[in-house]
Amino acid sequence: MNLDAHVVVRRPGFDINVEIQGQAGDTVALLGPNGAGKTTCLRAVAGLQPIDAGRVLFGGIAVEDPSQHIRVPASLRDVGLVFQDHLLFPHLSARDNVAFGLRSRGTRKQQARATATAWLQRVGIGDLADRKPRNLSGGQAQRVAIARALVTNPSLLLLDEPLAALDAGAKMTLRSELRRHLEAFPGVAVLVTHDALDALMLADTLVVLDEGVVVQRGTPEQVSAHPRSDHVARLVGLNLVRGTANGTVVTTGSGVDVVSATDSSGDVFASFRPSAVALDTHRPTGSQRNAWRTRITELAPYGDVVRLHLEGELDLVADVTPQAITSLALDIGDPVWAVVKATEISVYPA
Amino acid sequence: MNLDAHVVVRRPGFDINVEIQGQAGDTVALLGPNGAGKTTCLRAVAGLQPIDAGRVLFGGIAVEDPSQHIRVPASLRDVGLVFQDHLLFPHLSARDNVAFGLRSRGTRKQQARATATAWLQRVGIGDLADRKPRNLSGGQAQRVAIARALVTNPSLLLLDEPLAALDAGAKMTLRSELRRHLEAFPGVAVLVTHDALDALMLADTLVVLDEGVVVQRGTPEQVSAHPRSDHVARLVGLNLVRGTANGTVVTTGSGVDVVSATDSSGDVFASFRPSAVALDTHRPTGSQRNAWRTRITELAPYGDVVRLHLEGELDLVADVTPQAITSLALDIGDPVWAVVKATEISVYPA
Amino acid sequence: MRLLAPAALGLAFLALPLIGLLVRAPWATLGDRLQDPSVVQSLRLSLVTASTATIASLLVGVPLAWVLARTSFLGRSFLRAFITLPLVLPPVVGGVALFLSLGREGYAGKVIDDWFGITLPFTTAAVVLAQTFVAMPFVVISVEGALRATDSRYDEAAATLGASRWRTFTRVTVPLSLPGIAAGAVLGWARALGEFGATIMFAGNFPGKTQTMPLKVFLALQTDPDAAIVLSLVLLAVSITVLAALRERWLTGAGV
Amino acid sequence: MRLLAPAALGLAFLALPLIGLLVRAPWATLGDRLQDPSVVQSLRLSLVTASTATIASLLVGVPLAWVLARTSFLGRSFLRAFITLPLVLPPVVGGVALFLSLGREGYAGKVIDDWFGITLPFTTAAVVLAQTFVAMPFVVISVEGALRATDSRYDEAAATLGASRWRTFTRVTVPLSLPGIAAGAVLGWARALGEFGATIMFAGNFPGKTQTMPLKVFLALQTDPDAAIVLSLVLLAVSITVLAALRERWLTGAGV
Amino acid sequence: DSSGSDKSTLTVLAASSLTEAFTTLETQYESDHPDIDVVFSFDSSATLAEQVTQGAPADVLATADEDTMKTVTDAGDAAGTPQIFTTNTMVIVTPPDNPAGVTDVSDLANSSVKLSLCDETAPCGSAAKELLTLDHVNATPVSFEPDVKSVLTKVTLGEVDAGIVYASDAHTAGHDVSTVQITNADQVVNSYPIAVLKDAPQPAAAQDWVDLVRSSAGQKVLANDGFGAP
Ligand SMILES: Nc1ncnc2c1ncn2[C@@H]1O[C@H](COP(=O)(O)OP(=O)(O)OP(=O)(O)O)[C@@H](O)[C@H]1O
Ligand SMILES: Nc1ncnc2c1ncn2[C@@H]1O[C@H](COP(=O)(O)OP(=O)(O)OP(=O)(O)O)[C@@H](O)[C@H]1O
Ligand SMILES: [Mg+2]
Ligand SMILES: [Mg+2]
Repeated sequence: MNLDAHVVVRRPGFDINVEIQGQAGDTVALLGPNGAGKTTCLRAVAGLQPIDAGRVLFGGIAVEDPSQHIRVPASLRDVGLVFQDHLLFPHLSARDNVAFGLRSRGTRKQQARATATAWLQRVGIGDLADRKPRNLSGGQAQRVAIARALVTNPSLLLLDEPLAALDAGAKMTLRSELRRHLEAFPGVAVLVTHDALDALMLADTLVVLDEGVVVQRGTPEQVSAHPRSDHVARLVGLNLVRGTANGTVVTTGSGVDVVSATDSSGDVFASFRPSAVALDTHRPTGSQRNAWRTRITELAPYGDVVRLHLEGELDLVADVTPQAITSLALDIGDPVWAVVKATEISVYPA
Repeated sequence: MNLDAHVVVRRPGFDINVEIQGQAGDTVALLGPNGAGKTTCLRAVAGLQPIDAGRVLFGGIAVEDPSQHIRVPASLRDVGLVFQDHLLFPHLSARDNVAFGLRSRGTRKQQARATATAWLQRVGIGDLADRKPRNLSGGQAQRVAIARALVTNPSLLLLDEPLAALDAGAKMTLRSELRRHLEAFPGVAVLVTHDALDALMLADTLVVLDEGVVVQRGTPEQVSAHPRSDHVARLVGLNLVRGTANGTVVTTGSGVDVVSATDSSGDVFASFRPSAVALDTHRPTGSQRNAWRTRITELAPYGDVVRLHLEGELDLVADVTPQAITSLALDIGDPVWAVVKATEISVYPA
Repeated sequence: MRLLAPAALGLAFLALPLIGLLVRAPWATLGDRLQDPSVVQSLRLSLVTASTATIASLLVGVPLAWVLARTSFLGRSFLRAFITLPLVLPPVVGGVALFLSLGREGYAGKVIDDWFGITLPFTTAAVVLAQTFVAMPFVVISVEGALRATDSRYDEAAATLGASRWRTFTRVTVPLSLPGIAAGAVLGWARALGEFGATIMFAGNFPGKTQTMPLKVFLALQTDPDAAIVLSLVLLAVSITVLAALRERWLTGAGV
Repeated sequence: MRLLAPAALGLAFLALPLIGLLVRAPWATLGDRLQDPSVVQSLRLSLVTASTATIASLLVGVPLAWVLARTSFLGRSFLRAFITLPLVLPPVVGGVALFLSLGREGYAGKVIDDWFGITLPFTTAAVVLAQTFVAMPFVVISVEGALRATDSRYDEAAATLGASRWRTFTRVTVPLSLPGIAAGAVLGWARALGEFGATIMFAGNFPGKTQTMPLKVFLALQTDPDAAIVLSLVLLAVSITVLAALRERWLTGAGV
Repeated sequence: DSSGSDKSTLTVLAASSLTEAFTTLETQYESDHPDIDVVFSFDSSATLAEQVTQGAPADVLATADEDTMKTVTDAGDAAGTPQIFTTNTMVIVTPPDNPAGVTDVSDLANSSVKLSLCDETAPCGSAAKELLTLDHVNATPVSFEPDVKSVLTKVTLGEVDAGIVYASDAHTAGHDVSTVQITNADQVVNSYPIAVLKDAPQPAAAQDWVDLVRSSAGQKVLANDGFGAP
């Protein structure tokens, strides 16, 4: 079943106006900063939020179209929705929460409870099946919510930050579990996440929202290689600047030059990896290099490297070796030159 | 004000028994898998969850001690708590939610609302001050919750996954904001998080829980260099195996050998970075190397590299260059040899 | 303290008159009363009719409350106010109103008589009808309050799981507002048990058939006020026993 | 449909008798009644006393409901059942009970008389007391139901923000259960407005001082049933107007 | 219990002041008519009249005044003309210790005497008013009660100092009240009519009941309860 949704919802101050398409079997990741309208889109597709304009087609058939006064109620849309705040039924045990959708769709009680128990096992909390939600931890509740949405095999899956409350291990396991499920899944899944890894590992298409509109759309590779918004750049861990190109020089709005190795012109983005940033306490002399005056605002070990946030002519994230920090005796608040080779800078039209 | 808490809470199936100490000015990060007991500890310290044994001292004075029947109610403990599910008052605007604590502590209405507005601005949602919580997005609600807990300057801050619902940018900004706040903060902060960066950037001490007990305790550097649980290893992005050392060889429970460059003996952990893992389709011949037979279960681009999950003789995470994937023509499901130099393996007693 | 003081005051105010009754009651005669088969008969009739009326009120009242709480239409607030009218109506006039509608000569009663050959007034069914008429508003209004106080987002969650409105209602909405429904049922039951004016008018005062305890108390009051007090206390004792036993079970059974 | 059908049935059942009254009412005389100053006087007295009784019931009843809903102690379920007793007590016996406690000869009334020189019976205050006695249980029980249905974790959140129990109660608990409190207030008000038996016993029937509308209706019923119906309808009309205007504002004002 | 299937039922609607007298007569009637079970519904006369016009399945109606009976005869629901079977006169009752020292009807004019009267809409009220006018007493009560039992209860509880009630009520109350006779009481007599109803299921048995009540045996029982001769 394909999904073709054009969601228009008027909010005080701004409108949400988003098109989401997905072919049968696709997983679409909906990315964007807080308040961009991701949850609203999911709710509209699920039938919980009436749209003011646009339309929602499931498999080519309109389930909602204000211009024709069509509005199929949520209970008939055959969707599975993981709510951002779970919304587990407080009066039902974990098992009965999961079995609820099956029972609603006519499965016998015994069968429904058995399937529910199996799903709870799949998400790693088989032993908590009899617990009421208020006796579950945050992450345990989220797993129940995931199981509850998946168990009915709906033709459309809507997942609102389904892994946010999980611990690192569970996140990995459930991400794999989800991927396996989504690969075999004949419908369309729409996944909202703030975690790059979720999006990159699970999605076929990324749709990036900001303030209610789509600012970028593409495959994970395209989007992560050429982010077109700060949000995505931060998500995939790249530094992003926007400016006007003139040959190899990109000039930002505040007049700072970024030199790349390739020619371009007009409005462009320039991006580079944090690990491409080197630091120096004195202005470097090599002419082929970018060097910006900054100050360290954050500094913390991160895996093999030390991650720094720099503010100044440009605001950057830099990953350097612990040795570099030690030898330069750097600490938070220190001024520092951020140095990037021109060949590390990737420039593409805005 | 120092914190010295020994929390014992009996739960069906297992007991939570955790000691948390913090000197004035410290930030303690509480880590651990879902259901480990992190939220329970915070609730106990805040006075929302009666402890069955142990005691809680604030600045050396018992606020709870079942053996002496002491139990100071939550409202008199002067704590600030960010709930895992926010718990914003649904009938109050964002501003009034934030002002609530100030008003409770006697601030005048005008003053309280002004301070609240300022705090909402600090967390980036100054324009949403008049909104009711149900009209806020998940991330916006979380920011209100953070502002609400911080605004009263409590002598003890308890933060339960305060950044989980935030987008990448807001996470960065608020992490810095929090760090600045915590640095100037005279009390003790206890932070629960599933995000390594939060813990590493904000905390002075990490306390790692599992099934209700402390499994590791130390500075961020110690813990991230020598993780003693799968959870922490995954969190800080290391591969971890446990086994018995005999000279340079560590033998795991399932009989797989891990060879390091240093001698040790007895029960040990061995850890290595994902980027230290190289892949090969044939068994490598060099004698100094570790080589394990595995299968690829996950594969996704991640920043500069491609991240793979491998399962087999050992379960590993590997980060390799996209070129390596292309040249070996690897895909999910393919068998592959995971190769790690002995010098990359760090061994320390369990 | 600021909460306990008014609570204590309220309790004292309710307790004072009841203590007055207890003090005055001629306890010596209590044994005789309890042996009197006509007292037992009235008590049984009261319990049966009040419980039937409560069940009837719940069956139609809870859906009505749901309509008020969860749908929105023009005139809803008027409808809600309309539902409270039986509370305001002096019960005797309520009895007259029941005659005018469901009596032998009433516009609906005539139809029922013609079609089914049933005349309602002066029967045990009439007692139940009169009690339902006065008790249902309590059920509707307090259940509506409870429904409004519960989070309607759980209804949304149920809808996305494919639950029909009916299933959502029975499996989610009702269980979540069970404390409120229980409160409504208690109010309705107690009101039905104490119902006097509409019953004596519409159902008459026939022992064994329509003479509930309050009617018996009324009758006793004519001749022997002390007996009336004892009978009232018997009614109170039975009521308190039933409610104390029942209520906690419901409430704790809800498990929310 | 499965929800709407019983709701419609319930509504029909409530509407039938009221329609009966409307049909029977001698509308021609309505104008005269409304001009009758004694009717206006009774109506005003009814509204004032019922509203006062409702406020009094809320002031002490809501804290009492809080105690029942949020604290736990031995005998709580007994206490709750006890609070419903004034509903079960035949109102006339309720009036007697008020005499026995707060009357001139009552055990508490004597004390009040000795200390303050106040005798309560046959005063407007007695009307309010009688109405409060019958209305408060509605407030307590339905508010308790609403309190139980609201999430007590918000109380916890308030506590961590340093709010005292009182502040938590007034700023969090009460606003969150406002629909239930409103429902309780409506029930209490309507019950107080319709109160007859306890009032006539404890406060007597004196025009302008204690003669509320239900008393006027009851007296009219003795001689002129049609007049009684018209007066009842006047009472109903006033009640429906007040409730329809008030209730929606409260409910939507809560904004939860 | 007594409503065995082989017995037929005689339904008597009676003013509540007749409760004791009629219940006493029931025994006698049932021993005379072993096949009949007498069932009473006692209530205020106005309620009973309304019930009869609404088709209550009853055989006999006895009210405490002629006006309410008239509404029934006017509606054509009585068989034949109602018969007056007893009367009642008014007396003053006070609490047993007579705290206000009421010894004569003229004492009721004293504003320190708390007085309770029936409302004019009730038969006892109109009678009391007539009597007070006759005796030139200008009394202001604290309350106008809807029925005589309300007056009596307030007196027995000591909440008022005096009340005007029927002699039969004073008799029923016994030692809970002291009685003071009223001047000219015999001038204002309240008559109790009784009638067989038009739709009576048991017209013959009903007539027997009426006859019993009006018989000397019946009158004796009524007199025992403080009622007067018709
Ligand atoms: N019921 C509502 N009424 C008015 N505005 C709303 C309502 N719900 C959400 N909003 C606003 O609409 C915008 C989009 O909200 P939405 O919940 O869709 O954001 P989101 O992308 O899911 O954000 P997050 O990542 O924080 O969950 C936000 O600015 C929010 O404040
Ligand atoms: N009220 C309760 N009654 C019984 N068990 C509970 C209750 N609340 C939590 N638990 C259990 O106690 C354990 C600890 O829960 P807690 O909420 O402290 O976990 P957590 O470490 O915060 O996990 P998460 O990361 O998922 O939030 C869990 O196994 C949970 O199921
Ligand atoms: Mg959202
Ligand atoms: Mg938790």
